[in-house]
Amino acid sequence: MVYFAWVRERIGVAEEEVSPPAEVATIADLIDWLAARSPSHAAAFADRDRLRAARDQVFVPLDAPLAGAGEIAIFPPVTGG
Amino acid sequence: MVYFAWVRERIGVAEEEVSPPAEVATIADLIDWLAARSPSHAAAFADRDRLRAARDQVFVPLDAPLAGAGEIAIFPPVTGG
Amino acid sequence: MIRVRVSSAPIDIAAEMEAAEAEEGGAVATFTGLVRPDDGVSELTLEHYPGATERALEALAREAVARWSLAGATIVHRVGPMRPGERIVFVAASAVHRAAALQACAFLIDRLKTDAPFWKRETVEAGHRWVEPRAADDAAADRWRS
Amino acid sequence: MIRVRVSSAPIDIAAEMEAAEAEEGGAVATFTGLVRPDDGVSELTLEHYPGATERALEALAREAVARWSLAGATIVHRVGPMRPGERIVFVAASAVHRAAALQACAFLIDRLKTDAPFWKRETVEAGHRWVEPRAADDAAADRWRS
Repeated sequence: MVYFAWVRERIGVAEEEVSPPAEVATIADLIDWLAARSPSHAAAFADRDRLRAARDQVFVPLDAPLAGAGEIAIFPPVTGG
Repeated sequence: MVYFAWVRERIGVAEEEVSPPAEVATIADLIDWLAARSPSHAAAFADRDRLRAARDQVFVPLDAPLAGAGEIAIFPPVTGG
Repeated sequence: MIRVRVSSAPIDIAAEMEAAEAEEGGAVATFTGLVRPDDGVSELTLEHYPGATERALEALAREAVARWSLAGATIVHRVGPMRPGERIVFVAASAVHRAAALQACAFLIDRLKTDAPFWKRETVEAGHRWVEPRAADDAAADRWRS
Repeated sequence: MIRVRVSSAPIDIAAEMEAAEAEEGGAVATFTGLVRPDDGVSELTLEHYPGATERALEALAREAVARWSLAGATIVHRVGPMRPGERIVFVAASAVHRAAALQACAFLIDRLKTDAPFWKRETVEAGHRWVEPRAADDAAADRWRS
């Protein structure tokens, strides 16, 4: 997992290794599973509408399957440029 | 009178003083009057659709009145930029 | 602020950009037109109508500033002979938001093509020829009139 | 040619312009975004997603080149801390005709705002705050999808 911006700040780490159980099939499932594990994850993921994701560095919707991805990123809507 | 681009080249001078008679009321009249005075003016003004004009440095249509202007310019459509 | 200049000196992009960026904007859009090295043209000469040119460019810059509430507008046009690769024209629009800067920049160059008294003459092997106006330029300028 | 760079070094406009002008185009449109000195912001910090950012910018530049037959596309984005007046982003599009350069330039900056993983954090007297996305940015990016 990699986190950016205020998601990273609320969780308190920029990256972490996780091993979710088999029933965690989508990125949304993964977010639910992480939020149940710690208050800081729960705080970071409280407002699901303000979260975006990337799977192996490519933007995907939250309902995208994990599909054996090596790297999942969770972050707020982007504000560059 | 001031001339630019191929209008200037065909007439052979960049500027000239003219004193048209009172019945020359518009820029188009002035062009007709000049074309009748010399072959080089006639050649420069042969294709009326390709002529543009300015009166005292402001673009005007060919049928604009002379209105006592100090400087009339005749030139081709512009091609800057 | 409005910056308009017609000069036979090469256009100094770095200096012009610095001035455009110094405006209280945050967004700067620019357009640069260069002499293209096509058709065997060895030299391009820009003729203009001194006095009337500056007046036309200033009116254009002022219209852009009013229409898009710009922080600044720049029009620099070179005249005289120039070689392939050299800059003919540089326009810049500075604004608080990018949409205003981008639109005003397109407006400035589109309208300059039809509203300012410049004429291009190409030097080719056989002599020289005057560049003909393009219908596309009239159409591009017309879309800003409404 | 495509030039994409993400760096914490200040953006060198003169060098980027020179590269964009060296393309076989004749028309170069650019957009520069600067840190605005408003709202009492003393510093702006750009965070990004290394690897994914470059991939997103390259995809964007490639799409612009294909869509408008560009001679070249440049996207340079600064990351890390920067002060009011400094450049955040520079994009350039080089083409044979100005309409292509102007449209591609607007496309590049509009889509960059929504498609590339950058996040802005403002340092203010009370601490810092993350910049919220603007609905206008989504609308601007959407107009290029069709």
